[in-house]
Amino acid sequence: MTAQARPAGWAAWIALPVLVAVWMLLSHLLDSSLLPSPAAVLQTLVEQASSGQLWHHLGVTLYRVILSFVLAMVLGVALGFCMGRWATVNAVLDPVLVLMLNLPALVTIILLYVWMGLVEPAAILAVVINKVPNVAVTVREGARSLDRKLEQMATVYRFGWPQRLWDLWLPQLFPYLMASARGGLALIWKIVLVVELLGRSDGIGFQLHMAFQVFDVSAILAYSLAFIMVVQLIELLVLQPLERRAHRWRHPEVTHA
Amino acid sequence: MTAQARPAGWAAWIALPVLVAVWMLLSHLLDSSLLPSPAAVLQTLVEQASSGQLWHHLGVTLYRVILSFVLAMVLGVALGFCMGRWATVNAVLDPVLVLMLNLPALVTIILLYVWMGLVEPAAILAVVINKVPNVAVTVREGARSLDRKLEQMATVYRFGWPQRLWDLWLPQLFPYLMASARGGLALIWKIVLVVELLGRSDGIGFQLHMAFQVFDVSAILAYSLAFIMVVQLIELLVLQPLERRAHRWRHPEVTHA
Amino acid sequence: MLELSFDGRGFRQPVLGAIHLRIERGDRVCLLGPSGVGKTTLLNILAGLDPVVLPSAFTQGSDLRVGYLFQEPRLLPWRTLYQNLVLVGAKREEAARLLSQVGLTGYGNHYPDQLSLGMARRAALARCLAVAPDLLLLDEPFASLDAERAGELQALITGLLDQNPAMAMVCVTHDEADAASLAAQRWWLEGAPARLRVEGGGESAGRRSTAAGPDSQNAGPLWAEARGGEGA
Amino acid sequence: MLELSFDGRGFRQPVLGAIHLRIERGDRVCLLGPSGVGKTTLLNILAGLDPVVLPSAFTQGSDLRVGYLFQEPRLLPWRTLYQNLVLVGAKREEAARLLSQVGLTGYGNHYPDQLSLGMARRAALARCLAVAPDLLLLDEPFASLDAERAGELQALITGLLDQNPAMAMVCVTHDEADAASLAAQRWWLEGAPARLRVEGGGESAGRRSTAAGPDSQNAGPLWAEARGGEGA
Amino acid sequence: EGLPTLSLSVLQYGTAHWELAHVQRRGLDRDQGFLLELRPVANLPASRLALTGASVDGAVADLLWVQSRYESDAHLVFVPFSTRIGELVVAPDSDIVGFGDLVGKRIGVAGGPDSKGWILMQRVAADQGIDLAASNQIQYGAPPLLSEALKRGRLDAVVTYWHFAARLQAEGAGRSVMPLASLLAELSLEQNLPVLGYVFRADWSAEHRDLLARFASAIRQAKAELAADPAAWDGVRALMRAPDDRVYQALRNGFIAGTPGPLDDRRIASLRQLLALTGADRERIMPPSLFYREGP
Ligand SMILES: Nc1ncnc2c1ncn2[C@@H]1O[C@H](COP(=O)(O)OP(=O)(O)OP(=O)(O)O)[C@@H](O)[C@H]1O
Ligand SMILES: Nc1ncnc2c1ncn2[C@@H]1O[C@H](COP(=O)(O)OP(=O)(O)OP(=O)(O)O)[C@@H](O)[C@H]1O
Ligand SMILES: [Mg+2]
Ligand SMILES: [Mg+2]
Repeated sequence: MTAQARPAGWAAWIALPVLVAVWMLLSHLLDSSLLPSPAAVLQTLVEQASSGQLWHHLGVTLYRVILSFVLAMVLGVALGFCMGRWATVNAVLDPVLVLMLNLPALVTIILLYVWMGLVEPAAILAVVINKVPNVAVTVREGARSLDRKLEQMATVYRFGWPQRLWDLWLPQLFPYLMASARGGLALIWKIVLVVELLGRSDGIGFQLHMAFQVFDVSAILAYSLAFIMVVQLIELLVLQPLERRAHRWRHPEVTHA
Repeated sequence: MTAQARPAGWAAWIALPVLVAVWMLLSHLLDSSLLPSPAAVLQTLVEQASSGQLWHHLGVTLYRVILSFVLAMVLGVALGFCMGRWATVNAVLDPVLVLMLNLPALVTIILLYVWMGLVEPAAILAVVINKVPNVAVTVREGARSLDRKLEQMATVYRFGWPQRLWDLWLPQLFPYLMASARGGLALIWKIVLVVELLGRSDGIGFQLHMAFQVFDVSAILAYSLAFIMVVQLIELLVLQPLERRAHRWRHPEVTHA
Repeated sequence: MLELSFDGRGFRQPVLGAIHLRIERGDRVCLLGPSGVGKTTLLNILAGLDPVVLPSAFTQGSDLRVGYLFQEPRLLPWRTLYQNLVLVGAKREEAARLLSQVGLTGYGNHYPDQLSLGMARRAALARCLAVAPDLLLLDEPFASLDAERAGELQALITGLLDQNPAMAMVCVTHDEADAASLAAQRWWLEGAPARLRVEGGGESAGRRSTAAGPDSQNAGPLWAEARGGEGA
Repeated sequence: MLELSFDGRGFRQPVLGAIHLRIERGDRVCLLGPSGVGKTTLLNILAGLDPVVLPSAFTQGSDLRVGYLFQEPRLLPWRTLYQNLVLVGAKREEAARLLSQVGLTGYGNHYPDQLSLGMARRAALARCLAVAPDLLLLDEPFASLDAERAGELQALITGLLDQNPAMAMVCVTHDEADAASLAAQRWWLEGAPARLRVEGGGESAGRRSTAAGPDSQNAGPLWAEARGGEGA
Repeated sequence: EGLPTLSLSVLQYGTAHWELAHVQRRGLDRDQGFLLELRPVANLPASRLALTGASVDGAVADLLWVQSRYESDAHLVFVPFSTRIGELVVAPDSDIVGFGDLVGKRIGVAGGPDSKGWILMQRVAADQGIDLAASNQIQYGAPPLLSEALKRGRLDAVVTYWHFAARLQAEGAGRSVMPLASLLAELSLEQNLPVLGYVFRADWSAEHRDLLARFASAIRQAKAELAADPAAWDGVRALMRAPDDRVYQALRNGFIAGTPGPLDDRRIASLRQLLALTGADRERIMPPSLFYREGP
């Protein structure tokens, strides 16, 4: 029923090749510049990479994504945790959270650009403001679901703050943190795109916009894929190992001989 | 420590008035058309409402938001659940999920509009495609954290599918569903804005961007707030009562005399 | 009615050795053994829950209706006691009757977290009886209960078994007295990997404690059969 | 060393009535009563965990070092047994020693989910002893254990209490024999709302079972005191 | 009632909407025997998307974009709309009077690096030995944000669309250094080249020559009426979003000043040369047949 056994190694290599094949076929059938073939996109990618353009813009975007990701996660987790844990804090802040959550990125970005000028801090701040409520909403649910019996145990055994944080709360919040990290990375990168589009002169968002001006779909896809590959790398090298480590206690018996 | 007692009724009425007061003060100090006073925004709101404009655009946007929300939740929950439950499904689909998750909304929207034309289904589909991976990522974490002991119990007592769904899984997934519903509504509305911006001739996104072209901040805020008020209503009338109902079992003893 | 043959391979740590056992209708077995030897593991296998033991290990009986009292209550915390019982197929009145039989009159609308552990275990016992099982698996049914309450429940179970001669039971207990009054058969689990030793006999627990009903092979619902017998 | 005065108000359903009790250093108390009467509730109050009982109800002793064996193991499932013990302040060698004393030699690197319930409860007992408590609260320490293992643990606890005459203990049990061998005092909880009846005395359980050490009022770590006495 | 329709996507507050609205209000389209159907969109990309996705017959676009579409094999027919390229605007009290003063200054560019005005400016500056892009701090951004930045002294000069420039000037927040169209002279091209136009898919216009001609004459008539009669603007004023009369005047005059003359061989040649100068592939410049001419 619940086949939680470790999946075979080949499993990860099915979907993408299939996708690429479908894409190939479609682009062959349509034969339009609006759906370039994988080969064409790859070529654009290689061109941009060897001209150094790609690295420059990718670097700038990554820098913005990572900086705002870290800021947003820290603030969002703190906020969400407090709101989930203390009903009064939640009651006070909830209307603001709903407000911030649903304030269009466009609005924050415009207002910040106008007030602070078209500067880097405005860009970063706009992204952070857009992302924090999302993290908070997810983590709040986690904080609400914390196990009260373990909490009592921790009180009796006088767990200090670091122990509560690290040994009691973190493992329970872990799935929520993973969900917001994954969703968050994606969201932040999308907001960074808008930010770059409206008021920055570099970064992938800027390039995408340029490509969009002339409907250069192949460049659009190339730049998007470049970033997605980076995220896929983060997924494989950071998130999944982290997840395996953190889930070790869950199904320790399944690796039977 | 964990003050999970019901918060006082006044708690919800602190933050917003404070926020409005700060806004008033700021707009008074800055005295710029770029930060109109609350009164000015309210006036715009009233004007737009009485001219019927607001209702028309709000209605159209709401329709799009709700339709795509329902579609995206259904698909996303199904996908996320399967991926969380069966490691092999996850291994196969994970690369695609990462791809979809990080594909910029702009790309999907442009491609769909170009292929399908500027029609309503293209708009809805674009939003759904953008949102499904987010829901899936969150629900997957929930499905991974399902209690195996209760699962065994359900197997022994031969729970049927509806019972498993409704009585076993739904309550466990509930916090994840709430997190993705809240974050999801916000995200969808933001994507709908972009969708409307790029290819529709009505809706709040269309209005917002038109206001942006002429830098009518007061209209931008008025339209944003109109939608946020709707979400706040949904929050108060649907989500929070639902939450209270679903959480009833959690702390049944706290209402002491 | 149930026959299992399992060579003990598959466990990461060898919990159980090779096991061959047979349970007939009407068998009343007490399973004894030190803490951590594998009693719960064996019950899980009998209930068909162990992923290591393939269904093919069951020569018979993998489709029995099982009532399993787990070692922990395993009630659905988000459902009231009534709802928990109704979920496994009990009628509302039946649920109320069962709850009062285990001493929980008036607690039907409580959530499991509002109960003491002993009360939750009794509610779980009520659920286990609600399914009209062919095979009753009880993992320490009287733990966390005072002597008086334990005696009542023991009488309840004995009464039920006597009413339904075709119902089989395997009950884990650490109490010699319980074992003596509940069951005719004793199985001992000992050693690591654990071996099953049947008190006074070979590997199979084939002798029944109470002579009863026709030995029809898995035919028809045993509970209904027994009910019919009761009315006659 | 601990004195509690609580008028029973605040519970949604009146679980406990008014309660006045005093525990002195070295007191050994067995708490008895039917399932669901409020034994666990009382232990929670003594451990300072009940939100209904204000700290002001404690005339003394709200800052005692408590070792509480909960009715369920309550180990952190994502930490190994070693880690669980180290978290409450035990040294690694001490953790290993305690685990072997409760019969879990070699299980230090296991996660709680890899244990049987009886084993997990023993691990929880080890944790409870690891904190060198002033007040030991045990909620059915021998449930889910075979007689032999239960005897061993009982000897372990008795030995520990004898070594530390200033340590107080309140132990919930349903077993008369356990009660007889572990404790001098007996508290009965009865009725709804439950009242505390002290066997052979008034409302206070003030008499100590073993004459020991000076009756210093909450002064200094009791455990250390006892250690010193042991060495002398 | 059987009239053929011609659908156009148009920016709600774009300048083309002014004359198109006039056409509709006066019924010039019916007079010409067709129905004009407008599809308002919120911004330029949306308009381009509408055309590319064939949701409308035509849209307003600039010549460079039409050329870039041509290079990727999407052929569009170009019907002149306006000669306005954009303006270089500085703060009212700025001492910038020409290219030479721009060196080392903070410049905002509306639209991005491929904005045609900016490309022309760089081109002309390069002829004078000035590398604008290298010696300046360039900030690309949305035009309203740039206007704001100029007002707040965060930029020294902006290269922006003419109607944003007109607003800035009318509000007293900016001073136009030069209309960028004047740069055409520096490059020895014809003056008043129409760089903005209504564009239609070539295959569509091949099938609808007649409709296109009717559309062109309706537009011509609208322009003439708007130029001749200030009262004709009353119906358009709501679309102009002019806060006061000064801005209104400035916008009106700016619009009329941008009226292009009809295309002939020389002007088409000039336009193609302009494309070449702005970096288009010389081998693949739009053929003259894609430029719409009046008459038979
Ligand atoms: N999930 C698991 N992974 C690995 N080993 C396990 C797991 N569950 C149980 N075991 C091991 O199997 C053995 C038997 O466990 P089981 O729960 O069957 O014991 P038990 O006889 O029921 O003990 P108790 O009387 O304490 O309940 C134990 O030694 C335990 O360490
Ligand atoms: N969270 C709760 N909310 C409401 N009532 C509760 C809650 N927890 C316990 N009770 C009630 O308090 C009473 C005493 O519970 P308690 O757990 O103290 O019993 P106990 O004496 O420890 O029983 P057992 O021997 O079964 O463990 C029970 O009747 C129970 O219904
Ligand atoms: Mg067991
Ligand atoms: Mg209890």
